[in-house]
Amino acid sequence: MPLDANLDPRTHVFKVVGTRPLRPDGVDKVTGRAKFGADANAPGMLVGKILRSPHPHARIRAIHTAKAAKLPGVKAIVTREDFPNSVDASLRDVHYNVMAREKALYDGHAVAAVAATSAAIARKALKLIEVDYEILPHVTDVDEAMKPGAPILHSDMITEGVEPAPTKPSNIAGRHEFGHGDPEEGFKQADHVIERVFKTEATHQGYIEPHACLASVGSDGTGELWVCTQGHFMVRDTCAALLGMDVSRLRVTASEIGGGFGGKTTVFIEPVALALSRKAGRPVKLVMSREEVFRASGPTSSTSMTVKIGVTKGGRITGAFAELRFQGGAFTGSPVVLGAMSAFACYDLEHVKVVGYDVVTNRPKQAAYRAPGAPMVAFAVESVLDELANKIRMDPIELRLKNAAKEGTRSSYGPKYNRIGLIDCLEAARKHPHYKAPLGPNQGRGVSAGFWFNFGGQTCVSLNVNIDGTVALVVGTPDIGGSRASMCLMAAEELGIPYDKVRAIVADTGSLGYNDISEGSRVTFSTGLATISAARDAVAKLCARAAKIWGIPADAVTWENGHAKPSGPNAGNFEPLSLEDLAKKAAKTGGPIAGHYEVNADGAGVSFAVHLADAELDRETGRVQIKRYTVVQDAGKAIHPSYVEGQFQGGAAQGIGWAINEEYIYGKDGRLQNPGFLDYRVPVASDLPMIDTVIVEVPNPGHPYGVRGVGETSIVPPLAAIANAVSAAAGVRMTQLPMSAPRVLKTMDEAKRGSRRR
Amino acid sequence: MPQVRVSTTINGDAVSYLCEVDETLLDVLRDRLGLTGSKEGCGTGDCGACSVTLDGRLVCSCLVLGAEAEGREIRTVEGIATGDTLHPLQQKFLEFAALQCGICTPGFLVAAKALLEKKPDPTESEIRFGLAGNLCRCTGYDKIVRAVQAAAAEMRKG
Amino acid sequence: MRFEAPTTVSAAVKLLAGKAGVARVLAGGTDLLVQMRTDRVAPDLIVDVKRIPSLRTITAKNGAFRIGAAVAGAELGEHKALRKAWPGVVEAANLIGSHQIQSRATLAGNLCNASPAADSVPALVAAGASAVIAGPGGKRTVPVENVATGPGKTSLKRGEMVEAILLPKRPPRSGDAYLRFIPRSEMDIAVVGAGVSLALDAKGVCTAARVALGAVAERVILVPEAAKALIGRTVDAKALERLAAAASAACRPIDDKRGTKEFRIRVAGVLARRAAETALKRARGN
Amino acid sequence: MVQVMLSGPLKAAAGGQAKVEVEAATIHQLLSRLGQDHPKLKPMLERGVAVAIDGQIYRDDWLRPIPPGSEVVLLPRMAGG
Repeated sequence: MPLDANLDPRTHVFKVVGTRPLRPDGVDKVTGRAKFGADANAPGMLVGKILRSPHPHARIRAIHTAKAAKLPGVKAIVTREDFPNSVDASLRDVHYNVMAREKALYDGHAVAAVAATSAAIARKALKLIEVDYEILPHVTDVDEAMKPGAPILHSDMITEGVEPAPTKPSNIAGRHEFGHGDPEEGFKQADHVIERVFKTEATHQGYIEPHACLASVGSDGTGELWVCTQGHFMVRDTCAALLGMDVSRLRVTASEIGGGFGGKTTVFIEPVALALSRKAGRPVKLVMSREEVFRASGPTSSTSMTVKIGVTKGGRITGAFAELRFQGGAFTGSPVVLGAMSAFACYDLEHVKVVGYDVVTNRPKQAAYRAPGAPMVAFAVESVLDELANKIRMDPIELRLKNAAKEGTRSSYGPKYNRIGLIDCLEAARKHPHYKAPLGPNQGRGVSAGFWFNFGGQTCVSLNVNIDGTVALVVGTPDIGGSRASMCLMAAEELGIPYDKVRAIVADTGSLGYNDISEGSRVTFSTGLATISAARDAVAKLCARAAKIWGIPADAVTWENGHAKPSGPNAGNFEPLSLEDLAKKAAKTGGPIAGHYEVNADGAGVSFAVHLADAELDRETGRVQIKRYTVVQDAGKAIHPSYVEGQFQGGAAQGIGWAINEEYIYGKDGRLQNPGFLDYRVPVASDLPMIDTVIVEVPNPGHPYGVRGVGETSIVPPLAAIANAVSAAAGVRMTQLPMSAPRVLKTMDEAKRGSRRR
Repeated sequence: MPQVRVSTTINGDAVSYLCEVDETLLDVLRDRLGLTGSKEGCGTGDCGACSVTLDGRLVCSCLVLGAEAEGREIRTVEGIATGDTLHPLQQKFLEFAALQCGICTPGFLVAAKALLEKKPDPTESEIRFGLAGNLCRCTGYDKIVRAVQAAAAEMRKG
Repeated sequence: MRFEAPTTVSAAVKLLAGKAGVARVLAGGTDLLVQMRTDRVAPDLIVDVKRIPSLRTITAKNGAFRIGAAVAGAELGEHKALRKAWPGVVEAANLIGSHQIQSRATLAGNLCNASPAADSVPALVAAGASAVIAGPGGKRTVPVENVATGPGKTSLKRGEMVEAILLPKRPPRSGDAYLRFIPRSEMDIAVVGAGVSLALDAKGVCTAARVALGAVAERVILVPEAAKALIGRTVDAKALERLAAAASAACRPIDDKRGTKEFRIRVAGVLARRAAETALKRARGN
Repeated sequence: MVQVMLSGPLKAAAGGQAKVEVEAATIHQLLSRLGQDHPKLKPMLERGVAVAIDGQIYRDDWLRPIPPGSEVVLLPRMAGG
C-alpha cells in the first residue's frame, strides 16, 4: 500500500502519530501482572523435562525408557518414536532438531522427554532413561568442518550451487554468489588494495525469558498451546504438521514475550510438550532452563571471512570481494545468504562479488539473530574500509560518502534502490557533536555504516467499534518492542479519535487470520499498514451508515477528525455524527461496525544507519570500555519515537556485547563450556554509557505514512564501529571478535613485533 | 522428602506455606503463592529478574531457600504500588519507555526501589553499578537509568 | 533432605557431625544454591547458621575485628570503622557479585567455597586474617591461607565450620587494597585477583608487606618474593616493578574459558603493582 | 519480453547465466516459465524466491503484474530476525 499521494510525511502534520504516549500494556508490566510464557498453570498440570545428548555427535542405537516409566509420578515419556517418520521437506530439519532421529548432532540435542507430577520426579526420571550411544568424531569449527576428511554430519549432503554437482557428501550445504562486474579488473584500477581475514564467534540473542509453554491436548485431538513466541501462527502450523493434527484442531495463544530478537521465530520445546500432553491426557508445562537455552536453542553463526577492497587515492572503491564461511549448527540454513547480500549493500560499486558458504557443524541449529548474517559481514567490510581510509588519509565518513548508495544505485545483491537515507545518515553523523569531540588518552573513535532489508509478509487486522465509540484493535503479531502503542497511534490517527480510545490486543490463532512471525522488522510496517487499511475500511462503513441515516448517497459523506460529515452543501446540512454517535446507533442501523484488512504486505523499505563509538583501552590489561556511543538511523517515519529510540539503543547494546565479551566457547570435547549468564557475558548497566540517538526520516514510498522497519539495522554497525575504535586506540587492526582483553593484548604484542599494520 | 512449614510476611500480608527443603523462594512465590511477578531468567543469581527484598535487603529469590523465609519480611514487585496508585518508579518506567518486553522490569523496579531507599540522590554511575545485577537485553539501559533519575528527583520532592 | 536452623554454634556443630550423609552449612547460599541447582552437590542436611546471634555480629577490640561467619558483604560495607581500618578487605568483599549477591554472600562462605578465584580471600590473606573454626573437638584458629587446599577442597574436618574471621590490629602508617581483572565492570568471576597489605615507618620505608594472588594457582597464594621487593625500601617505581615481576613469576595458572595462562601471568603483575600503589597511598594517608 | 537478472544459487542453477529472457506479464507466469526453461531452477523456485521489480522486493505475490520494461531481479527467500 504505497505512500498516500496527498500525504508527504515530511510536511504533513499528524495529529497523534509521532507523539510519545504511555503504552496500553504498560501497567501490567510494571506491576508484575503481565503473563509471560512460564506464568500460566492449569488444573492437573504435569511438569515436562527434556533429556539432552551430552555428546556432540553420536548415533542413537536405542533408547530404554522402561525403568523411567515405572517411577511413580511419571505419566508420559516421548522419544523419536512418538513423532512421524517423515514430514514435509520444508520441516525435515525442524523435525530432526526438535527430537533427535538417527543421530544426536550436538551437545544438548533433545533425545527424550518426560512428563511427571513434579519437577523433582521428572528430573529423577530423566536419569533412569538409558540411551545407547555410538560416539562419533565431531567438528565445531567452521574452517575445520569444510576440510576434506572432516567428520560428516549428513551422509546425503551434497553441496548446492556448485556446477558440476559434487558426488561425495560434505559439510558444505551450499555455495551462494552475488554481485556484478569483475573485482579482479577493479583491483587493477586501485591505488591501494587491502585483503584481510576476519573471524567472529557464535553469539546468542540473550533474551532474559527462557522458552516456555503450556500444552493441553484432549483425547479428541483438540489442543491448546500457551507459548512465548514471535509467531504463534507459525507455531500452530509447524506443531500441527509435526504431530499429524489438523491446523483447526490446535489453537495457540501468544503470551507476553520476554525478548526474542529472532531466537523465538521457530519451535524447540512446543511440539514435545504437545506430544507429552497428548500421551498423558493432561496439560504439560515445559520450561527451558538457562543452560538449555544456551545449549539447545538457536544462537547465530560463527564465521570466518575474507574481504578484499581496492580504492583509488581519491577514495573511489574500484573493486570489492568477500568470501564468507558461516557455520549454522547441525542443519542447513545459516544466514550466509543474507550476509552475502548485505555485505556491500551500503555502496555504489562497479565491480563487486561475494561468495558465501553455508556449513554444518556439531552445534545447535542456528536461528535468526536480529539482521541475521549482516553484523558479522559489516564488521569485516567496514573494518577494511576504515583501514583504507587511514591509508589514503581520508576522513572515514568522507570515504563512505564518496561511495554511498543512493536512489537508482544497483545494490550489490541485485535490485536497484528506490528512495533511501544512507547519505542523510552519513551527513547527520558527520555534523553530530560526538564526531568532533576531542578524544582522551588511550581512546579511539570508530565509524561504521549498516543496512537491513526489512520485510512485509502476511498480516491480518480487525478493528471493532464499541458501543461507547472506543475501538478494540485486534492484531496477530506478538509485540516484542512496544508495537501495540504504535498500532493504537495509527488507528487513532485514521479514525480521528484520541489515542487512549483505542486498545490493541494480540489475538490467538483462533480469532484472526494467519499472520507471519514478528520478524524482519516487519511489524510497524506491515501490521501498521494493515491497521491503517482496517481503519479506513471502518471509516468507509461509518460514512455509509451515516449516509443511510441521512438518506443520502454514501459517496456524499466524508470523514473529518472523528466525524461523518456531508461532503458539501448540496449533500445536505446535517449535524456531523461522531464515532460515538454512530456506534450508539449501530445496532439499530444495521449492526456492529468493524474494519478488516488481510494482506501479504510488500513494499517494505530498507533502513540504513551510521554509528559512532569511542573506546578507551587499558594498555596494560587489554581491557576495552565504551565511553561514548551514537546511533544515527533512518526510520522513514517514527510512529512512537521512544520505541524507535529503544530499538536503536537495544541493537547497539547487543552489538557492544558481541564486539567485546560475548562468545560460545566449545571445548575440544565438543561441549559448550559457558552455558550461563556468568560466563556468557552480556553487557550489564555499568558497562555502557548513555546511547545517544538521531532519528533520520526519509519516507519509504511503500507505506502510507512512510514507515521503515527499524528493529534490526541497529545491530549491524556496532561490531565494526567498536573494532575500528579499538584498532585506533591500540594502534593495530583487530580482526577477531570478541575483542576480549587476552586477545587485545596478544594482538598488540604481535604488532610490537612488527607483524601487523593498523 | 519431608516438607518444611513456613510462616512469613509477603507485601505486608501474613502467609504460610509448605515447601520442599531444596525449593527456592522464587519457586514458592511463583508455583505455590501465584505471585508470578518475579521471573526466573537464569536460576543462578546472574540476571536479577527474580529480585525481591528480604528484611529490606535486595536479594535474588532464586538463591534463597523457601525454608529460610520463616519469620522474615518479603517484598515483591506486586507490593510496590499502593492500591491503584503506581509508585513513582513504575510511573517513570512507563513515561520514559524504560521497558520493551518487560520480563526484566519487575526485578529492576525492586532493585531501583532498594537503591533509592539507600541513596535518594544517586549519580548516574551509582545507578548503573546499583543495577548491575539486573540484566536487560532490549533497552541498552539508557532509558532505565533516566527513569530512575526522574523518579529519584520526584521522590526527593516528597 | 533435612533443613535445620540451629541458634547456637554447638547445636550447629552437633548437626554437622551427626549421622552419615552430606551436610552443608548455609550462610549466604550464593554458591551452595547454584551448586545444588546444577547437580554439583545434593546435600542430605542443610544447616542454616543465620539464626546464631554470635555469627551475625562485627565486634572490634582495641583495633582487631571479629566478623561473624554469617555477616553479609553488604554489612561489611556499611561498617564505618571496618571500612576505615581495612578498606582493601571490604572492597574485595563488596566486589563479589551484584547488590543482590552482596546482601547474602559472606567472607566465610567465600573462603570455604575454596574457589581459587574467590574475591575476598586474596585481601584476607594479605591482611593476615585468620579463621576461627568450631568443631566436635572444640575451637581452633588458623591463618585463612590454610583453609582452602585446592579447588572446592578445604582443610575443615567432618563436623567443623568457620565461626568467625579475625582481622588483626592494623599497625600505624599501613594500608591495604584489592584489585581484580574481570571482562565486564561487574558480575564476573575474577580472571586474576591481587591483594596487598603493607606498613611504612616514619621515614616511609616499608617495614612489612604481604602480597596474595587469586585465580593464578589451585588456590589463593601468598607471594613472599613480591613482599621482599618492598620490605626495607622506600616504595618507589623500581621496587614496584620488582614486585610486579615477582608476582608474575609466582603464577602457575591454567588456560580456561575465562583467561589464558599468558594473560593471567602478565596481568597478575600489573594488578599487584596497582594494588600496592593504592595500599601505599592509604598507608601514607594514615 | 522481460529481462530477469539472476543472482546467488539461482544463477548457478541457470547454467551460470546472469540474465535470462522470458515472456511473462505477472510474477506467477515468470516463475512457471523460468521453471520450464531451466529445470534445475524448479526446486529452488518451489522452495520460494523473492522477486524485485524496479527495486521493490515482493516475497510471494504471484499476481503482481510486471510493467513492461521494468527491471526484474530474482533473489533467494529472505527472512529476518
